[in-house]
Amino acid sequence: MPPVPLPESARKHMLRTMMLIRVVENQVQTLFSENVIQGTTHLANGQEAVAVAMAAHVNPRRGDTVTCTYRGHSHALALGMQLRPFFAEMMGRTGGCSKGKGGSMHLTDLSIGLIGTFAVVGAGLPISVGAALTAQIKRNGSVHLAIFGDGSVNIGAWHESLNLAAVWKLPVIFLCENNLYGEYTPYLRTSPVAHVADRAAAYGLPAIIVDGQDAEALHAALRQASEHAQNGSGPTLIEAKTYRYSGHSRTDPAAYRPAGELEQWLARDPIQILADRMIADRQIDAQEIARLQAEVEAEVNSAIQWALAQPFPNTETLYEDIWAS
Amino acid sequence: MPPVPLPESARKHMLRTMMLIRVVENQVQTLFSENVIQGTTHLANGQEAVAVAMAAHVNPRRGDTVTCTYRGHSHALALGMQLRPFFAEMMGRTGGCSKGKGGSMHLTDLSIGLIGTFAVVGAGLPISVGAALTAQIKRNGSVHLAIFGDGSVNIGAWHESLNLAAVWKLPVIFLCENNLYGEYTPYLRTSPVAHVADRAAAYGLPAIIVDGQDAEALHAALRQASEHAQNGSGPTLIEAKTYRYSGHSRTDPAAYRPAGELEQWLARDPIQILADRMIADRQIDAQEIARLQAEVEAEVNSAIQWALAQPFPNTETLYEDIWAS
Amino acid sequence: MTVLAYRDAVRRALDEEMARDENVIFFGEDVARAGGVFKVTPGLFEKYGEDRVRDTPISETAIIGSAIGAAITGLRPVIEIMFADFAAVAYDQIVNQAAKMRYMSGGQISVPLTIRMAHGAGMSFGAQHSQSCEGWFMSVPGLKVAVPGTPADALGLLKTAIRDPNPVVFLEHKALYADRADVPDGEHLVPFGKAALCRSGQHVTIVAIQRMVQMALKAADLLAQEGIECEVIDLRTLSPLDVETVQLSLRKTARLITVEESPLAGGWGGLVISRIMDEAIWLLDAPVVRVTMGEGIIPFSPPLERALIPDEQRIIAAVRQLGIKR
Amino acid sequence: MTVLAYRDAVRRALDEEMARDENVIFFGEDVARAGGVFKVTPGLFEKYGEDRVRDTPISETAIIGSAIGAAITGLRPVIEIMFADFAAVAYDQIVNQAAKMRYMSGGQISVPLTIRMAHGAGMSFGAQHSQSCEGWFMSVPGLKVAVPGTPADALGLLKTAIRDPNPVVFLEHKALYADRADVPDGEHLVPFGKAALCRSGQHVTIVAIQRMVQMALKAADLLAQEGIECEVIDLRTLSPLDVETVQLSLRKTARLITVEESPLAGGWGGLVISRIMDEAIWLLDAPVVRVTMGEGIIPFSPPLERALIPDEQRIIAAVRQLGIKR
Ligand SMILES: Cc1ncc(C[n+]2csc(CCOP(=O)(O)OP(=O)(O)O)c2C)c(N)n1
Ligand SMILES: Cc1ncc(C[n+]2csc(CCOP(=O)(O)OP(=O)(O)O)c2C)c(N)n1
Ligand SMILES: [Mg+2]
Ligand SMILES: [Mg+2]
Repeated sequence: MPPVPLPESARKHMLRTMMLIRVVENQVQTLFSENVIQGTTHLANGQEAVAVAMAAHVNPRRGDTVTCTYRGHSHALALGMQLRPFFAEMMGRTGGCSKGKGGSMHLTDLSIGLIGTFAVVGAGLPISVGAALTAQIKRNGSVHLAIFGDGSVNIGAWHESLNLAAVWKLPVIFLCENNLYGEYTPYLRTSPVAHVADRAAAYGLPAIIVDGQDAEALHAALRQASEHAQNGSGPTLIEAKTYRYSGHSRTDPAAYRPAGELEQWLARDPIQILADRMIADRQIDAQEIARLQAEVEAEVNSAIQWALAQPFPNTETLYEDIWAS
Repeated sequence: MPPVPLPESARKHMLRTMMLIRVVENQVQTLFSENVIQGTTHLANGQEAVAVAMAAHVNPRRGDTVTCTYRGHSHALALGMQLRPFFAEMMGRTGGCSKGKGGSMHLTDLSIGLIGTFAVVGAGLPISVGAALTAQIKRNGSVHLAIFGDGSVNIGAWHESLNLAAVWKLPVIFLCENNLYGEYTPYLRTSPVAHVADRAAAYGLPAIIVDGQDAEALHAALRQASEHAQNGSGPTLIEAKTYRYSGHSRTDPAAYRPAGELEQWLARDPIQILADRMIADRQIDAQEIARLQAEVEAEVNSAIQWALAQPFPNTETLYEDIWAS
Repeated sequence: MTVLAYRDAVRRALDEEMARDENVIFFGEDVARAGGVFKVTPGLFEKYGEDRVRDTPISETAIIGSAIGAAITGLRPVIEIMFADFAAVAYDQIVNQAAKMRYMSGGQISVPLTIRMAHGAGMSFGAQHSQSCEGWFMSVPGLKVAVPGTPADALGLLKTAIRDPNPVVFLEHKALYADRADVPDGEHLVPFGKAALCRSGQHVTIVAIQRMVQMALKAADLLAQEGIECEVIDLRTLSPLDVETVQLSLRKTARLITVEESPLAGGWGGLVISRIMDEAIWLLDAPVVRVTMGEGIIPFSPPLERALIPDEQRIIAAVRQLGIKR
Repeated sequence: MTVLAYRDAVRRALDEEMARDENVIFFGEDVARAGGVFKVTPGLFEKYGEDRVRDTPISETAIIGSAIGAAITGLRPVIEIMFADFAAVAYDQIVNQAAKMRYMSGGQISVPLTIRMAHGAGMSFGAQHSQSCEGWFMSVPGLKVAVPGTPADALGLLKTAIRDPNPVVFLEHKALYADRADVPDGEHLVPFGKAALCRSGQHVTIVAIQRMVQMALKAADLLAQEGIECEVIDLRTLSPLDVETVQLSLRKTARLITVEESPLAGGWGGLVISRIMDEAIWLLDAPVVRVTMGEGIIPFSPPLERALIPDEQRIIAAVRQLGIKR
């Protein structure tokens, strides 16, 4: 799917959001190494384009929803999660989007349509299928996104979800971030077919393979899938070819990557690709980019400072939020 | 896949075994209605050709194994399970192949390669994949069969099994008995694709669609799959189009079937098809068929009488066979 | 009062709640057009249509997961897992997702979901279609677990389950489907966490659920002939668990027997004992006896199965062990 | 004696058994070339080759199921499920298939399978990566469950597990991987069903496993300063369960505390109490106290997680509850 040029304002929003995500992920890494963020984290730097293109198609007021994976900071931020609750959650502090009970792997913000970032591989997919079932029954025109990695394709939940959504023709988009690895294992060692998209035919579904570093190509692919869903034609499987610059999680040095691979991908950086296009179209210049960069850095730093000032949750909250009443 | 004529002796063995299975299934139905067999049963009458063609490719001395479903009487008998332990097991009596602990849904006879008839949909598939893993590691040239229904294709275990077997190129054959229904629900209501075989490409696997009422066509398909497995090329997905004459289980009257459907299939009876071919080739005549029929009926009746004479297991055996030592 | 079969009480609950609230939907394998393998739900498809009553592929993970997603986004799904044993293929969606999503989201998410499942032994269905699976679920905070033993409770508890804003595992005992008994006319809701006193007696408290309540009542009848009076309690829900009713009874009887249709290590008796421990240690005149299948696996063979699952004779034997003096 | 980290003790067990028996194979997600996410198994792939040490797709059902199939046909597979919580996506293969196949086949089938899983809390991994899952498995007849708490036990129990002809769920506590302690040189096998007496004392018996043993020992140290002597027992395996050692201890102390890293309803304490009941009822001077997380779900927030999981302070508080007179 080739890129379709978007209006300047949309481009600028996407560019800025990608820059923001990049800054956040770098800060998360730092905070993790300083033990300010504990547990584990999975960074999405390199994959920012998928998140911003996706978010452009999500309208929570219409009822749209998203599920994604533990590698979900990018999606949460692109959807509009505020930086303060984001960082407070990462640190397990009061003011976190989930009151510190979720952490990096479990971000939820229903106000932006984010049902959750799922830590069990494949677990989010059937839940998105169910959200799409609500849409079909309520006829509210909403569209639902299930985002997952290339490695997740091999889990039973993936198969059952695509099948059920196809049989019921539900308004859901299955969006794969194929970043070539599931943890430390390359995609082709666990898949018998070259592309995740090769599996769509098993469910009679249309598939789109798209450059995951090109926000405008992604945007076009998602538009097509979104229209397909909305006109009652059911799901689409989109495979975005992308790359994570960091290791799988925490301190993984990604020693399993062949020499030169990272550099190849860095040469196709999603922020750079969109920025270059905007520069060519005279919509932005180096100065403005520097200004934006400074702006997002300041925003991020201020949010981190805010989060650091939040107390840890009172232990009286320990048994709250288990039961609804 | 077209039928390939087999030698007379092979044909005769298949014909006789199909007749035996038919007689057994009818008797099981009777015994069930008389409460001699309790619990539940799933008959395979109409599907006999799949069982006999399959069994022709299984050599337990080489280490070949089979897993199938609760609709497994046909497979057990085709593989050579003796009638006495078969009926005793159906009745939950001493002398049953599994000492009465398994019953109709759980037949096992390792001496004939039958690991089990699995009552949880899809559960047998990964187990066959594991048997094929042993074959690959021990390099013993054995081939392993996983048999399942059209409805089972939608369960996660199915997907994971085909995928793993494809990635590891294991010597396993995935054999689908597509009898048009999963319980009371027609295949197309739960599948987005016309054929189960349409799903093989998702795993880069070869697929064969074959007439499930024609034992010789099935035999040819299985030979091809078996050779494919043995030369290290990995799994094949075979879809046998077949039909169960009875309802799903027990007392199901199969009211969900469109009028005339059963009759259409009865007109393509697998026993008749092979018998007709043998008659045309002057390998058998009506008299010999009648003799065979009488012979298998006598065998079956005698086995039933034997089984009826077996005592129920002593309750002292209740806690035996849980732990190996 | 109307006499209703247990299966029909389940259907009535579903019917009433679907009529009351258009957000209630129902799906599962063969439940719509065919009315379910246990014939619990005929007529609902015809009455409420294809949008709200659906047949699904054989995909327990997708069934449960999609019901969670529908619940989060505003519907009140009821789903059927044909045999509770099959929940094992989708255990993650129940115990890791449905049960924990509210907590992990800091209270943002509600999962008003009812998962109906048939469980229990006594039908010669063998090891994988006969288990009593309450232990798989009651051990998980975030799930409620209802275990109706009578048609009236099936009706009243299922209606309560459907209205509950939390995920409820609703375990129907398959050997009770044909049981017929009085059911109140009109709206009938049974609250969660309230055990039922099925029989009063002063010598021993017998706590049970579902089919084991019937066994306990049979045993009580027989023991009454020799002057031993059993108090029989039906817990009705296991999460929440009504400890108070058990404790109250123990203050009178000072002796406790639990009757469970599951392995010793998997049953709810260990939890009951743990919860009453503080007081019981001073109250009890005899060790608590748990009548269970021990370390058994359910055999197909009908006489073997009968020998494994507790019955009135084994309960009577347990009572005799207590050395009750009349 | 050699000082070894818990993770290295696990690897040594695997290495020794793979060297001893060519039928032992090992596979799981990222375990071969990368040596596992907890870095337990580096070097095995290089030593034993691609046939016997394999990376798999993310397919827990296929991993466990294929291991069962391999076990039935003559191999002795050891597999890794990265986090025990994920076993929930493949629970059927463990509890319905592996555990029951021998019984359902009337003893024809053996499943000599070892399922290694990392479980337990304390690493801020949140609700779905921190559970103590022993209850999911020990409740199921047909499965053995080992819960090593020290490097020596990790070595000795894993070797025993691999040689056992039955399916064994081998739960490694992820917070112990870096713990270092003495491990015997040479062949070291620890039998199943034999608890370890970690500390002797006459005032109270504290039964625990894994990280909770460490907490119990810390509590015992502190209490000893005020003259309260705790007997600390590490169960080491939950199925089989060494009831005798607990009972023997109770005859001395007459007081019992269990320390469990799981919800009250999901822990092993209820089973321990049930099994000792007959004798204990006459022995005990105080109610059994189960120190658990109650009805909690494990939060991410590190201080909240620490507050939920039992520690020495909560154990000390439980001991004080017993009213021990020195
Ligand atoms: C059911 C399950 N199995 C295993 C894991 C451990 N795990 C976490 S992430 C991951 C790799 C996923 O790879 P992919 O889907 O490609 O996503 P990516 O991390 O590359 O974004 C694995 C195996 C898990 N979380 N859930
Ligand atoms: C996991 C699971 N879900 C549901 C069932 C109940 N069930 C038994 S047979 C069956 C239909 C299977 O259909 P198919 O695979 O086509 O096999 P057939 O019976 O037609 O031979 C179902 C749903 C089951 N046994 N296991
Ligand atoms: Mg990936
Ligand atoms: Mg079928």
